[in-house]
Amino acid sequence: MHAPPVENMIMELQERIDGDALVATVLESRLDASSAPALKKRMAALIKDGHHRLALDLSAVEFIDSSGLSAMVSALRQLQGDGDLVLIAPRNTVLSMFKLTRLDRVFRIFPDQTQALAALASPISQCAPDR
Amino acid sequence: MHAPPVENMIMELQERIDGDALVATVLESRLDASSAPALKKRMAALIKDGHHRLALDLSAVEFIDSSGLSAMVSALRQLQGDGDLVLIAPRNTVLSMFKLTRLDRVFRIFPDQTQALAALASPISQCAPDR
Amino acid sequence: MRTGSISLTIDSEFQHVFLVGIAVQQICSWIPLSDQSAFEMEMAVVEAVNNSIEHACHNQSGHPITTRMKLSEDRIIFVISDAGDAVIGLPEMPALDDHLASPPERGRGVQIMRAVMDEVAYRTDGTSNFVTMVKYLPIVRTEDN
Amino acid sequence: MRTGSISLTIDSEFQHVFLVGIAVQQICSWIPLSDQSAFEMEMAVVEAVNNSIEHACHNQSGHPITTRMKLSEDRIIFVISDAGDAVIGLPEMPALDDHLASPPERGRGVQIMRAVMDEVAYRTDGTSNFVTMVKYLPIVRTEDN
Ligand SMILES: Nc1ncnc2c1ncn2[C@@H]1O[C@H](COP(=O)(O)OP(=O)(O)O)[C@@H](O)[C@H]1O
Ligand SMILES: Nc1ncnc2c1ncn2[C@@H]1O[C@H](COP(=O)(O)OP(=O)(O)O)[C@@H](O)[C@H]1O
Repeated sequence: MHAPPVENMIMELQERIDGDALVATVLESRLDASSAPALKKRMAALIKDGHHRLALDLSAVEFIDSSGLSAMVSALRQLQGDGDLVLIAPRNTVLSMFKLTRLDRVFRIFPDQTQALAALASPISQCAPDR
Repeated sequence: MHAPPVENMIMELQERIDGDALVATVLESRLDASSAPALKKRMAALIKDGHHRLALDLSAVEFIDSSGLSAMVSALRQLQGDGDLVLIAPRNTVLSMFKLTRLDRVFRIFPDQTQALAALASPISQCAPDR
Repeated sequence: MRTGSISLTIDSEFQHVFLVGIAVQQICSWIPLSDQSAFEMEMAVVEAVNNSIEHACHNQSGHPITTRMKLSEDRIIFVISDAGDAVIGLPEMPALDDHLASPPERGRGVQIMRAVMDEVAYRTDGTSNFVTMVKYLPIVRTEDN
Repeated sequence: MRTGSISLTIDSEFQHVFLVGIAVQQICSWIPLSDQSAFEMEMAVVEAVNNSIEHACHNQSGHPITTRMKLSEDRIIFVISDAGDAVIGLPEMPALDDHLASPPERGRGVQIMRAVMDEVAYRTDGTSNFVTMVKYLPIVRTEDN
């Protein structure tokens, strides 16, 4: 069900199943045009494999560009409302780019994995939580 | 007796008289080929004006190159053994360049202004303290 | 503060862009700009360089992309240049709140550049294309003696 | 680790050299090198660039000095180039303990370069002169799965 480990190495993503949900931690410090395509591809494979409740831990990400943002939007679009992709613990600088592009209104963003998993476990609502 | 203040501004040196000694604190974070000539010139003027017991506080210096080292050697040479120039609180990286060039055996280096002033107050010996 | 200029040149491949980003970010931090502002400068420059690679050089390697960075007392000027295909101009700032229901996958680069910079302009001289971005600095007066 | 190349070009004036230094230091820190090693790389590059300005360009502005930096898995290669006057070679490592009684004012730049780098070489092709400095990196193996 999982893609070969080499995929993971290229983008340095750590994956963990928790009940219904999959938590993926980005270990790469830069989500940019050279690393984002691998993230996008991996997320697409995971969703295709039936993982529809996803949490992406961004705590290690120091830099993101629009192709990094784009990889996440791509995954969300692929879900077509059937499931959710939530984000965990972006740094303030990274979070500021979600705000600037209004993507903070598109993604639900949580301070830690526990809260993200709780939100994914409850029936998915279309409205974002207070931020 | 002092050079015009504009000199100080260019190289960002803060000067303070303490008894017989003059403590000059380098406020510039880089002692390199673009800032060292001003330091060298100012030290030369101070020595010419009769300041022969000098302490240079390097605690704010983050980067030094060989022209920075050269400015200090120049001052020491100008003293010709009549007086001393001691150094205060270089960072580890900066200190490592004194060691690499063996200038740690040429200059007496102290962790703080108090110890530097005490050393300058006592009769000047030719041997460096234990480091 | 110190003034000066530097040009950062990479080949037109995404793998090199992080080196420009890191250099820009650290030079901005040194000025000093805040972490947030230095991050924003890095973002804008990385977006502009990515666009040169993608839209002017069509993801073909072998073309130099230069980021010229000029620090003066009151501003930082970045000029990103390539010798690739020219366009008439960059898109204007989009209406940010459109598409919240179905966000587009792309098209956020120029938006970020325009949001974090004080000026963004595009021009071409027939040979090279230039994206000029300017960030104004707060003027810090040193105490009068 | 990421690999890549960047060229850092300044005009032949001391006022711009700090921009090269800051960029080199931060890229080295990012690799990551230790603070001490990143400082040493910055020192060596700054010394080499200063020497190009002073000895090859005779302190005349208007000549580009380029520092090419190439990161690969096992080394960093720095090539500092100028189109100024050539010499036959750089001085060898001096005997460090000479002159302690009466230390010379100058002549520590090449000594620092040779001390902190694993390789230092000088060559000229008649048009440009190149100082190549190489730092070996400890090879970090990622865990085998
Ligand atoms: N340097 C450039 N050269 C040519 N076209 C550009 C350049 N920068 C931007 N563009 C044009 O502007 C559009 C918007 O760019 P951007 O906001 O970065 O989004 P994206 O690159 O995702 O399309 C691009 O699709 C392209 O048509
Ligand atoms: N890039 C260069 N081009 C020409 N000569 C050089 C270059 N680098 C060094 N040299 C020569 O090597 C000598 C030693 O250089 P260095 O150790 O940096 O000390 P300094 O620059 O203080 O003399 C210089 O005086 C110069 O003659």
